[in-house]
Amino acid sequence: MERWGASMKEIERAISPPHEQKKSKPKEGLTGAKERWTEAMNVVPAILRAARCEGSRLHTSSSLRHIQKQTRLRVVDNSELGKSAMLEGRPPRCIHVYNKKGIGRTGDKVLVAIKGQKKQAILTGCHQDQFPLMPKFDSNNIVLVDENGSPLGTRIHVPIPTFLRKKLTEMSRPKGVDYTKILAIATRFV
Amino acid sequence: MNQAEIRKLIPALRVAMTPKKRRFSNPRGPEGRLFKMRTTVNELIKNERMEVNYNRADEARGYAERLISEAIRYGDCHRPTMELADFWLPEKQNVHKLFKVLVPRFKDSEISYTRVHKAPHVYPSTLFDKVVLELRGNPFPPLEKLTTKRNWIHNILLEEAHREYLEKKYKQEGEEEEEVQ
Amino acid sequence: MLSAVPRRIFHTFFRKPPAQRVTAKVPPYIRDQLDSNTDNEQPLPHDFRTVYPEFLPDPRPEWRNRLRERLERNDMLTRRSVVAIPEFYIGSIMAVTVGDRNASDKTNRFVGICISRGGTGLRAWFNLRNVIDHQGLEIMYEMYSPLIRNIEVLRLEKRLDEELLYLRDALPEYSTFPLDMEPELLPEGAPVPINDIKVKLKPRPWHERWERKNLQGVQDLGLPQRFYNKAKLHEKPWEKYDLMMEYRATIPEEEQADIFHEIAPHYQQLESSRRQSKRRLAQTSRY
Amino acid sequence: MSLLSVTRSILYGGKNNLQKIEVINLLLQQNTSVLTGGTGGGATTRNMSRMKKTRPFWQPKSTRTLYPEELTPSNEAFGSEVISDQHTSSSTTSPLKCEPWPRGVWSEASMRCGVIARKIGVYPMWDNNGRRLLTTLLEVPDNEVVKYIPPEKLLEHTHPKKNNNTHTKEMAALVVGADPIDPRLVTKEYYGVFADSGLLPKKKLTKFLITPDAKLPPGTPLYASHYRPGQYVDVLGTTIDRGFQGVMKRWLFKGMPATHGVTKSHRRPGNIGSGGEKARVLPGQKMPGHMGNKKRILRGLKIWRVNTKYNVMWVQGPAIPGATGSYVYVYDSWYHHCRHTPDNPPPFPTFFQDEEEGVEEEMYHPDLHVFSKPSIAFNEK
Repeated sequence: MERWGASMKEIERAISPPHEQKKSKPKEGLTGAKERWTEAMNVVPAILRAARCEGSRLHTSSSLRHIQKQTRLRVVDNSELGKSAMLEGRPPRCIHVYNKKGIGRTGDKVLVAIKGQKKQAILTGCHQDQFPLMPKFDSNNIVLVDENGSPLGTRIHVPIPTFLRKKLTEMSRPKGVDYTKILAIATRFV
Repeated sequence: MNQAEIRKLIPALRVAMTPKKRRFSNPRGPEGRLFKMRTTVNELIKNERMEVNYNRADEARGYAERLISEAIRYGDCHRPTMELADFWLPEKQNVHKLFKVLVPRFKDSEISYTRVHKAPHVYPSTLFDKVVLELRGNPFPPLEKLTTKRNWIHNILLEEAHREYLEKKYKQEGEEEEEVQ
Repeated sequence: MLSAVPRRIFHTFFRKPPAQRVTAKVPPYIRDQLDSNTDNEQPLPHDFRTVYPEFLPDPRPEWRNRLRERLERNDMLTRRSVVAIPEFYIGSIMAVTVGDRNASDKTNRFVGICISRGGTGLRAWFNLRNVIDHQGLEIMYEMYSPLIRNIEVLRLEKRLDEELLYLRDALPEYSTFPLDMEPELLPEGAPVPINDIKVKLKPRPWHERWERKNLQGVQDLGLPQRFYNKAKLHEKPWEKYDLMMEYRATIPEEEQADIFHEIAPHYQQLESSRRQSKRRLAQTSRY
Repeated sequence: MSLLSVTRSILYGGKNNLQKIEVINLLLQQNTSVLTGGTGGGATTRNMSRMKKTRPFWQPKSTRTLYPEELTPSNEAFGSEVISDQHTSSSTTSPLKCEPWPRGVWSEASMRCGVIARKIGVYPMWDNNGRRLLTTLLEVPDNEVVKYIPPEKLLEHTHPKKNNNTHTKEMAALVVGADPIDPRLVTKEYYGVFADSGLLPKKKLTKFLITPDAKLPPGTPLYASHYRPGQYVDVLGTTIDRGFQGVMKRWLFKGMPATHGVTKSHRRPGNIGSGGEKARVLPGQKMPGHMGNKKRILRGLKIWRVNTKYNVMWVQGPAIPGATGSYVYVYDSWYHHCRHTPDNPPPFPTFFQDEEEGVEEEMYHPDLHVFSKPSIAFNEK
């Protein structure tokens, strides 16, 4: 971890939730390390997550890689909220899945806790094993949406499955929520 | 298991096998199970005939058959086969016996290399079925009595009946042909 | 005289033997009765089992049935006569086009490296992996699904390992392939090249404990010694001596020959389509 | 064969005792070797069961204890020759020993005969939308009608108090057998069942209840084409025997935690009831016990494809009870919405495949993707 210029303790403090940070006052010079750290996060987020898990010696995802409550997700649109949350190294957590099973699959709507706010989001890619012809992603991707189903961002910078065309159309209501705007801001379908 | 193993091409066993392996209890686990099998296979190659429990014999038989067929197929200049023989035959004179005696003996064999006979329970004994496991072509006297069954009364009578039956049949067929002509 | 016998032995001798569950044994394989002109029988090609592994049935005896396997092979051959399924291996780079009701032009093409392959008969499948827009993606395809329009092999090669699932934990450049990749040249009759590239993995945590898998195609994992010590404890070095375990996992040679004999009338067609796909590789890369 | 009976009479009932003793001595001499050839067997049978099996009147005991006959190979061949002469010669001339019976006409109240099938495996098929289906393959192995039991005869043998179909409705029955077996292996009584129809004895025998208009003469073969793609069937099979099992495997209970102070109760059921009024174990309480080896019926399964050459049908679903290779009984579905309608009557009383010409080898359901057709293409909408 030394290559990022931050010691393990500093990193842990940097990525710990805000109320814990208040208890121990951050020393001077940590801010520089934190910045460098967030920069690194921007480049290779996977390495950060790896470092965090190694640091805490705790695996929070189950072996089936279900998306359920407390699962950390990755925002893949360019909304300000999502971008800043990802850059700070505080990825949103799923706090509810809007289906009967409580396990999110591609195209399901979830409620996430992101930077102290509650936001709704659509799962655009899942890491767990998928049926044939359905792409399996390396991360659990979400696109933040508001109450009307419109995305908060203006662009999705990773591919999304074509299956969403059908699923989101089915989820939309004629005079209610309309999720199909997500399809319009996608850059690539697989 | 979702696909057959394709790394190796193995000739078919000439004996029936159980669909799953028998799990002999052993404190050393699966490794210890193989060591158990190894004792039996080694003794079989050495003595060519032995009396063992049925389950043990039936399981070890497959290993012995496979070992001999590997030896026949690849010979003693093949490193993996030599390693196999080295594992399965801890007494090293048996390795020589395998390649120098058993391979020539079974080279052109079309049938299995081993045989199993039911053995009696000798009082006092355990509950397990006893069998005699032997290599074919061993120097000992044969276990089954090679008596002809032809002179038994029911066979003589049946032979006579067969002759009568054929006579009757040919006669009938001849009559039918005549009728046709 | 009975008193001379130890009490334990006396009781065990007269007690009824325990009721055993007798499972039906698997009889030794008997070759199919071939046609009268056995001279025409072709020998089993050495690469039959590696090129067409799904033609060999699942070796689990409880699920075997000759008639079902034959019907399944007939269906596979029929499907192969419609859509050519080329020769490929783990590590080959492939492009698959499928019919997709939701795609804009109703077809969907994906390029990726084959990281795993499995299944027998009509259940055969393979997994492709690629990194698109810095996002790792994997898609599983069923080989005999009628949705598949076309399967191309863009680069025919093998790797050092039998499964490349560790690419999920490798740096993304090792599984990044351009979507407009051109098919690459392979000289006629040349053996399939083996790519001995060594992949660099990301730091832990990983999807699996790769240090326990005896991987050939990865660089030094750079773990502390205790990981290798633990891996050593989980090794099963005796398994390579377990001849019957090996046997139960395979289809015997004689049976493979029979399977080959059964599909031999179609084998020429299979081989010609296989050769054609290779030649097409050569032609397209010429200009 | 009369001489064989002479031998038997000498051995077991002959008048000349001296001769009898001599023969027995001879046999004993020959047979005294303790070690017998062939593979040893660990087979032991359970004789603890006190349940008496009552056999139905149409099905006598089929198996007998086999002992080494010690026949010479030529005499063995003689036996086979006699059997083949008796059975194949008659079948080449006419499969039926009797005159063809008048064939009934299908009405909505009719009940057809079923078939005995063998489960030979499961594999996927795809429908025209590319959706994957798992289908079970059922082979119909040499099914033939053995006997027709008219209603009055059936009524004699049914329990008068039991309220079954035979009392409310005029029902007959057809005894159907599958898979021929060597007659030397079965009892004389069992062989006698087949003697009238001139068939070889069958390995599997069963009775199908029918309405009298669906009757068939003995010797009529039944094929997989008795059913058509698109039809629905009920399949009765015996589930896989799993022996004595605990509640976690048998009833999918959750068990108890592995740690947190739990000792020796990780796979136990826990509480089985409360006290008070119901201080007893209520009937139907899920407990450990024997699992499997029970007859289970799966209803309303669609038939997707029928192969008339190998007599195989592809039936919806992977969950047909029984292991691969076990026998199952196939009936026309009993569900109302799965029954035949006058617009789409079934082949009645059965499909006479031998009399028809140009029977297709493969029959597919129109929704099923045929492998010889090109890949599925979705049109632009």
